[in-house]
Amino acid sequence: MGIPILSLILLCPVLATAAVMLVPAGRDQMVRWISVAFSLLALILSAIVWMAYDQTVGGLQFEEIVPWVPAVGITWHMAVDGFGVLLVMLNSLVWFTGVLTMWSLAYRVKEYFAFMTLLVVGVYGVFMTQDLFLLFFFYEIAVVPMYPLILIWGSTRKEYAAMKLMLYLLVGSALLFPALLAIYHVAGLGTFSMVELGRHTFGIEFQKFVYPFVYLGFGVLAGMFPFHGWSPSGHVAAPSAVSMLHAGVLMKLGAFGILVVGIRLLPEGATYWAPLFAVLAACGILYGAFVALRQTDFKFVIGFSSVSHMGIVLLGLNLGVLGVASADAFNGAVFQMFAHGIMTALFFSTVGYIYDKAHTKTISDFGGLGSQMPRAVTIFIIAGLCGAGLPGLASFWAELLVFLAAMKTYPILGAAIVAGLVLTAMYILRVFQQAFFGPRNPKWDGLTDMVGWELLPRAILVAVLILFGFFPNLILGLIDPTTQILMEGF
Amino acid sequence: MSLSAFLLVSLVLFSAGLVAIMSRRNLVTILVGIELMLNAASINFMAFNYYTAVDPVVGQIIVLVIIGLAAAEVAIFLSILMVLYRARHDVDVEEIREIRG
Amino acid sequence: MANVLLILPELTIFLAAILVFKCLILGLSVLHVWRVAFAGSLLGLGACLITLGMTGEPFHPGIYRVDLFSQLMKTVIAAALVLVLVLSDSPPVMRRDAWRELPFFLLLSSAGLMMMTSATELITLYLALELSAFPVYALIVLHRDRRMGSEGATKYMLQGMVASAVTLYGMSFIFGLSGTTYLSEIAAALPELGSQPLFWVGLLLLLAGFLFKLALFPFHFWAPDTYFSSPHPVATFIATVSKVAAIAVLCRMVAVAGWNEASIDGETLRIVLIVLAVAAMTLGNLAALVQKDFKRLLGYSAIAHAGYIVVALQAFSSLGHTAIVFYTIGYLAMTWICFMVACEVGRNRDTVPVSALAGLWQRSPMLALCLLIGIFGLTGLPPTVGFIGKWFLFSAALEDGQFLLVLIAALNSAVAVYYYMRVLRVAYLLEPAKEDTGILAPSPLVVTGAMVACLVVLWMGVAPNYFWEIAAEAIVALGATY
Amino acid sequence: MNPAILAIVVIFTPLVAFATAMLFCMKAHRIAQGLILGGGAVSVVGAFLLLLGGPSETQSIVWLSSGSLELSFGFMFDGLSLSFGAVVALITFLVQVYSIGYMHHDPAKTRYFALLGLFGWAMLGFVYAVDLLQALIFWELVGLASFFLIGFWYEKPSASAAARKAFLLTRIGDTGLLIGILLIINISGMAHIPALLDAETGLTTMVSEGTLTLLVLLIFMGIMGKSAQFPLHTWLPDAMEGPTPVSALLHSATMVAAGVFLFARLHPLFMASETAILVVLCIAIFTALMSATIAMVETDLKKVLAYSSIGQLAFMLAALAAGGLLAGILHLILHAVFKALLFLCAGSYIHHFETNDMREIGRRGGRRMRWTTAGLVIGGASLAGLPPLAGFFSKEEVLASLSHGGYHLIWFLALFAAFLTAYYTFRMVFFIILPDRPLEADATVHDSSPVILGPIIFLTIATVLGGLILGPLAAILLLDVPHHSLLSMLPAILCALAGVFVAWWDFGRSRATRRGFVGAVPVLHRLFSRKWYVDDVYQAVFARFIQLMATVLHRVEVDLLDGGADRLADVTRWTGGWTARLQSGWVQAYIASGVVVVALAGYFLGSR
Amino acid sequence: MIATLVIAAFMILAMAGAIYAALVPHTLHCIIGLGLTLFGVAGIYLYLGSPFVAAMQILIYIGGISVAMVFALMLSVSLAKKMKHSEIKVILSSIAAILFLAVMARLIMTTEFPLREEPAGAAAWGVEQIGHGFLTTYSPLFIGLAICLSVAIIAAVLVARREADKS
Repeated sequence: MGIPILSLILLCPVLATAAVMLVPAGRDQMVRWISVAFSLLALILSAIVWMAYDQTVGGLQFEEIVPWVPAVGITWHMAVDGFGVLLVMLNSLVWFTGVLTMWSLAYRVKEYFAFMTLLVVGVYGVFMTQDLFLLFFFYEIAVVPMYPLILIWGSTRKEYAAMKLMLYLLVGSALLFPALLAIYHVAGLGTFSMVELGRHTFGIEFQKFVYPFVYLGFGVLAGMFPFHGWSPSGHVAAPSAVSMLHAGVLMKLGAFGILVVGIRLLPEGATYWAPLFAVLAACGILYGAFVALRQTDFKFVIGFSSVSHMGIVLLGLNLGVLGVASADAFNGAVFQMFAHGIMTALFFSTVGYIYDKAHTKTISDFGGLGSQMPRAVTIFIIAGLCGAGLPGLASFWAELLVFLAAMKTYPILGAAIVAGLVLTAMYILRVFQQAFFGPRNPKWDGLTDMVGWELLPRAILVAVLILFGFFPNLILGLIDPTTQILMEGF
Repeated sequence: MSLSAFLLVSLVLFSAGLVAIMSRRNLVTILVGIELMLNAASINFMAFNYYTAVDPVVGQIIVLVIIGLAAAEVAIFLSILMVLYRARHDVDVEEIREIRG
Repeated sequence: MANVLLILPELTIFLAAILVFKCLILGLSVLHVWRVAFAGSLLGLGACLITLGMTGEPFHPGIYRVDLFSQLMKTVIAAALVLVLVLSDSPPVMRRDAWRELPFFLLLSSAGLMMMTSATELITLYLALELSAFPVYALIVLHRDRRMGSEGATKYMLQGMVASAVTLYGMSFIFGLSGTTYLSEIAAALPELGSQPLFWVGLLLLLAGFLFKLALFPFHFWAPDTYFSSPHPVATFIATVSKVAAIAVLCRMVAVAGWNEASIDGETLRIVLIVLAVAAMTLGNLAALVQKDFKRLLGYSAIAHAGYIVVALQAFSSLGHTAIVFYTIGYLAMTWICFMVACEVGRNRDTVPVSALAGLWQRSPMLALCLLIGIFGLTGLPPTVGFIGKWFLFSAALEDGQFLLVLIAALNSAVAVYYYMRVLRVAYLLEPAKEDTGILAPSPLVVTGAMVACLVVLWMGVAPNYFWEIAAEAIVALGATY
Repeated sequence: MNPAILAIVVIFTPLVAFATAMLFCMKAHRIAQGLILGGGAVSVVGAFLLLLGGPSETQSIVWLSSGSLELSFGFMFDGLSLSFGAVVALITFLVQVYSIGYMHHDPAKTRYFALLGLFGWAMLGFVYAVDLLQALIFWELVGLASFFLIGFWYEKPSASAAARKAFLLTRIGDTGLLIGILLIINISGMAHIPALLDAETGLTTMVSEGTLTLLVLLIFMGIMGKSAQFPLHTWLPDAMEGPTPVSALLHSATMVAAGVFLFARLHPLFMASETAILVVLCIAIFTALMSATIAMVETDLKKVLAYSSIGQLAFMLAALAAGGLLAGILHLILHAVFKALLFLCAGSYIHHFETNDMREIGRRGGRRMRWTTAGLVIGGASLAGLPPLAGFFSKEEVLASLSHGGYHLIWFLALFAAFLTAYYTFRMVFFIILPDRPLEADATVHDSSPVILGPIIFLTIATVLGGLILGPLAAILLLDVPHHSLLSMLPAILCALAGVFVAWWDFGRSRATRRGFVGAVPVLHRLFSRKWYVDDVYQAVFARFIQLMATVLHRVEVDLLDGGADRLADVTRWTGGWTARLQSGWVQAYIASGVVVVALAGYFLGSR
Repeated sequence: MIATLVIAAFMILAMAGAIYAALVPHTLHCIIGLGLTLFGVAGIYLYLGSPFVAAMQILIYIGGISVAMVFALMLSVSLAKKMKHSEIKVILSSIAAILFLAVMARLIMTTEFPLREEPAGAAAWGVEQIGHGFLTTYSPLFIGLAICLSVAIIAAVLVARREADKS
């Protein structure tokens, strides 16, 4: 493809940030329209990339190579394989719907959209780049704006949550920092390009030593089990669109990092450590579900459900590495990344709507909301059921593939996790029953249901969930060839 | 007299200077300590100049420069001492502990 | 004639100083004095840029070397001087009658620092060190709060003089062992000298003076107190300009030991440097967690950054030195931005507590944005030079397998996030305190200076290639001296 | 017309109707109603056309390909799916017609009809599924539809609690089914049902006896959940909270029968493992007896019918397990017909008298509603298994298959269960037609509107003529028609008549005690009326265990993980405080520490 | 023989003076101690063959610097006042100093320096050599020293003058 479409997609949020900064103070509406315009443009471009991606060939396409700091070997190497296309599309979708969700924001709008778009730049960068340094560069750009966003526009215990999130993520990237440098230096190729590094086989001992740093570094952001403390409190405190981007896309950054750096560059290390991390991920799934049962705040429930679902992604990655059923595991993990991204974005978008109207997130305050806000409730129910892994919605296929691989590799562990599905259903239904069903609560009579344009973002996300729920091969066709290539290592 | 004797003398002088700086209460006596350390260095330079230097003039020039700089140092030190005294009416090192933490 | 051209930068600065002194004597107005000084510093910057490409030995060969490395460092010093002068236009925090003396002393000290960068003979180095220190001692005293000014100056001076005495003592041993004071001859005599432990102790004592200026571990105690007690422009000067010169000299000293391909087993000195660097980082970051005063916090962060720089220094490799030169340029810009915000916010305050920054986003969005870029830079977050600078610094250390050291450094910079982000929290979240809700309108000159600095920080962060090339060439030139 | 296209039309018209109704005509009730009914009619016609078209080979396309795995989506057109598909479509349509009357004055009518459409799509999709996974998908969608329909009046807390309980319990069953299917896919690499069932290359040849039993029992776990067998049956009685047409359609005729249908579909697999058959038989017969005993003491009309459904499902499973494929399927179809009839009659009563209590209905002149009462009596008689009606034929087949299979003890217990069935059915009938207090003379009781009565009458006729379909069904299922001598039928008939007599003795007679013979043994009476304490056990054991685990892990989260991180942060800040205190402001201390460190460094440098 | 005796005397004088200056509680006595040390050092320079430097030492150090210190002392505090001399500080600082002394002494003893065959001739020590050195090879040093001294003087004057106004 002649024109550098990937850089164009990356340019959209950059230009959006610049344009938003230049808008004179007070012109909030203009800021919103700029952001929507650029996010729509990015969405269209990502759709073009999806269409133009040659699924029969698989592998890296739309490659752009520009030397950046040649002396040290950093190149602006943008390329996208099956996973990249899918996740770029996820990011565009969540960004577009995120902007629409925050349409009614009135407090310091200019700075808000500037920071949010900066976050999107980081995410696009990570999914597209094939250069180890630029991966880490964009990885941190994606993490940086979280602090001001939660700090200024957050809600419950925002300062504590913002600081905890920032410290967790940056300690994570501190673990990652020496590992990436070590990979660069030990390979000795004098270049950061992951394509060459991928071809170079590292020593077994080195891989075993460095892989945990890479896994833990990225895993913290992916909300892996013992280090997930930041994500629920981060979700609760963040404004809805930020938690959409945060849970919907940012956590996928961590998993994508593990996949691209950990598994692709250090296969033996990954195989050596996989059993331990697989068990941890499995604990994460059950742990997230159990703790979600006890939560009294909407966003906490969703936060812990994200931990639980990200556990499925990490489990998929680790099982894939073990090589017993790696095709299903990798496919399932990446599919789950996409499906969970859309689902959580839908969750937070709806809860954000309810919070904006009712100004409380504790589930027990509500009751019989179904009668006041039928549309919002229906959308929340769809998102909830998708979380519970109901067929006809995207998450079912992802979880099915991962469970398939789990059953083949560790049958007992697999059975326990599938049993975990009941727990997921339990905490989702508990939320429905306490908040939506039950007698009509006169206190909430004043609430208005979703109007036309408020319905648009949620409707898009629901449509996507149902589309890929009914036609899974649309995604699997895209990511399967890339999985085949990835599988050669195991 | 062997070279190491001179070096030892300068070392003793240097250590005495250190003790003066670290233990005295009056800032002027601390200046004395600094002067002792500078003299120790000068002895070193003269001794090496005499025993090992390729071109003996170097050491003398160095010592002269050191003496000059020491004088400059004393000048600036004492002027600041005056300001300190005018502000605090004492020149005790124990007193100047307000800036800390 | 060629010789004059070679030392044009120092000459211009000295002439400017003399001119300023004449205006001082004639009793001209503060603005006039400041304008002459500012013009002088701009001329000095121009001179540096002119002589950037030249190499040569203006005086007796071996004493004073002018090459791309020294000229690059002089340019950085001149630029920093211009930026500091931008802030020192009659600062209320200093005594009224001292306003005219501030530019004079700044010019003198910068001239001394410039001499330090190209001095390749031990005693010239010592003389330049002393020359650059005296004006700074004088400046700190001129604080409007005499008690604080005098105490701060005395303590800084005391530690400075002890450090330079120790340096002199170290020089004497190196002179004794090698018989000469010329660095080039010492480098030539290095192979046999290396076996003598006294040489390495001498070198360590020699480095003491410059590690003091850099504020590395055992000699770091002055930094927080001096940053806190000295007037804001002077603190900016100490934090930026004198640090750059210290780094330049350290690079030259370590280059004496030669890069790892030719060097003898400098292993022991490297271990000492590593220990000092780790101590500096950890101590700097931990102590900064509880700081209430913004300048004192920046002092502790300066100690931490000294640790990061020495992590690259101990690698004894050309990549390490290039990374240090690159990082110095970035570090200068970032620190200046933070101090500029401190100067503007604390214009008529003796000290700048972090709470004074409250509600900065309301009082002046431009300053708030600059603070954001500066703080992100110091923390080492991506769009800024801090990130890529740290990447190269630690990459040098990791080149020869110091994985644990880089891990400690990375974890340290993660801990540092806490106190940096608390500053942003105050600036961006809180409402301004009751008494200082006035809109802060920095002078157009300061705004342009800030814009230039922010541009440099972001440009180096995003497209570092241009700067990296210059730094690499400078290091090649540095290597050529021995 | 190609059966595949016809099948797509049959299955997806209700979905289209559901989507359009939900999205576009939430307010326009009439249009929504019309849409759904139209969808129902089309699927009925399509289903019967398919039925008449006769069995044809399966058609499927690859739906999901991940690595070596190929999952397909398509339709099976063998006798089983065609016949049951037609019955499901027919009953769904009848209930939709019935609901027009029943839900006439309910404000959320559109949502109700849309959900019925959704259910229709899911159920038909399941019936014709060719791939195990496709079956699982529609299986769970049926569960979803039942969740929404049970909890239709979500403002009633008990309704939403019942919906949640139903979904969770079926979900537990589904987990077993999902694990079973996953294992099958892993072992055989495919989920295509005909390929799995193939005698030579099917699953039975690939796997040892032990694993096959495990797989089959896991699948049976799903069946237990959906068809409300013993351990997972407690949700069905609570599901009566939903509107009565829903109970008629889902919780008696079609949805709960899905488990039995799956059993019939994978019949060869079940037959291949002895232990599995024994387990199924024991569970089935125990469920039958237990549900019958509870039904005997139940006073709520719908609850009685619910427990009787559990019992009859147990009968079908027992028949299938004993090898009587035809008996199971016949009973499945006929039971769907007369149980739907009974529920619709119950609905008609409840619609009119606004109460579920049988005695109350009887006292307030239930019998004056001519057609409903007639339907009730005939339905009851068929349920009890009295000769000329459909129930007799299918029950006879079930009992015959049990005895042919050689399970004489199970056969005997089944006979006793049949006796109890007859007893509680006619207890219900006598409660309604022979109330203890004479009716008020002027009670203005008139029968329901024709739109409600129409389906009742149709089903009554179907119940009467039900027995005739034995021949054609056997033909379509490619099985031979079994001939039973009159002698072998005798014990079943006697038990049924005995049941009726004892019921008349306890409840029909003017001097009847109306407490049932079980009343004599208070311990048993309390056991049955407390539903064998199963619910309480679940609540005490499982629910409390889950809550306990949740609380423990919540504490772990708050104190250990989260708290741990905060402790770590405090410790760092505390050490920071102390390091700051190092900066004592005392110049001499600074210089001293500088000297000491340099001295130590010097010593270290000197010693190497 | 006499020469070694004389140099030994000067060395002892220097060391004794230094230690006396470091430890004596009275401030004025400390400066006197410094004076003695400076005199001793001048003697050592003489022995080490450079009379000019010895003269300069006596002239500048004893004449200039010590006298300046006495003036500073008179200006700042009454001569007689004896500062309380805390024992702990002396002990601690002497421990640190002795530690440093021991380390350096061990190093000095163990290294053998590249000694020249025979000390340079008297001619090499004349004043014109120093002058020649200053003006040719070490010219930047000479210029630098001049600048440094002038800066110090200017700074001292500007800092220490009476404030014009009470701002």
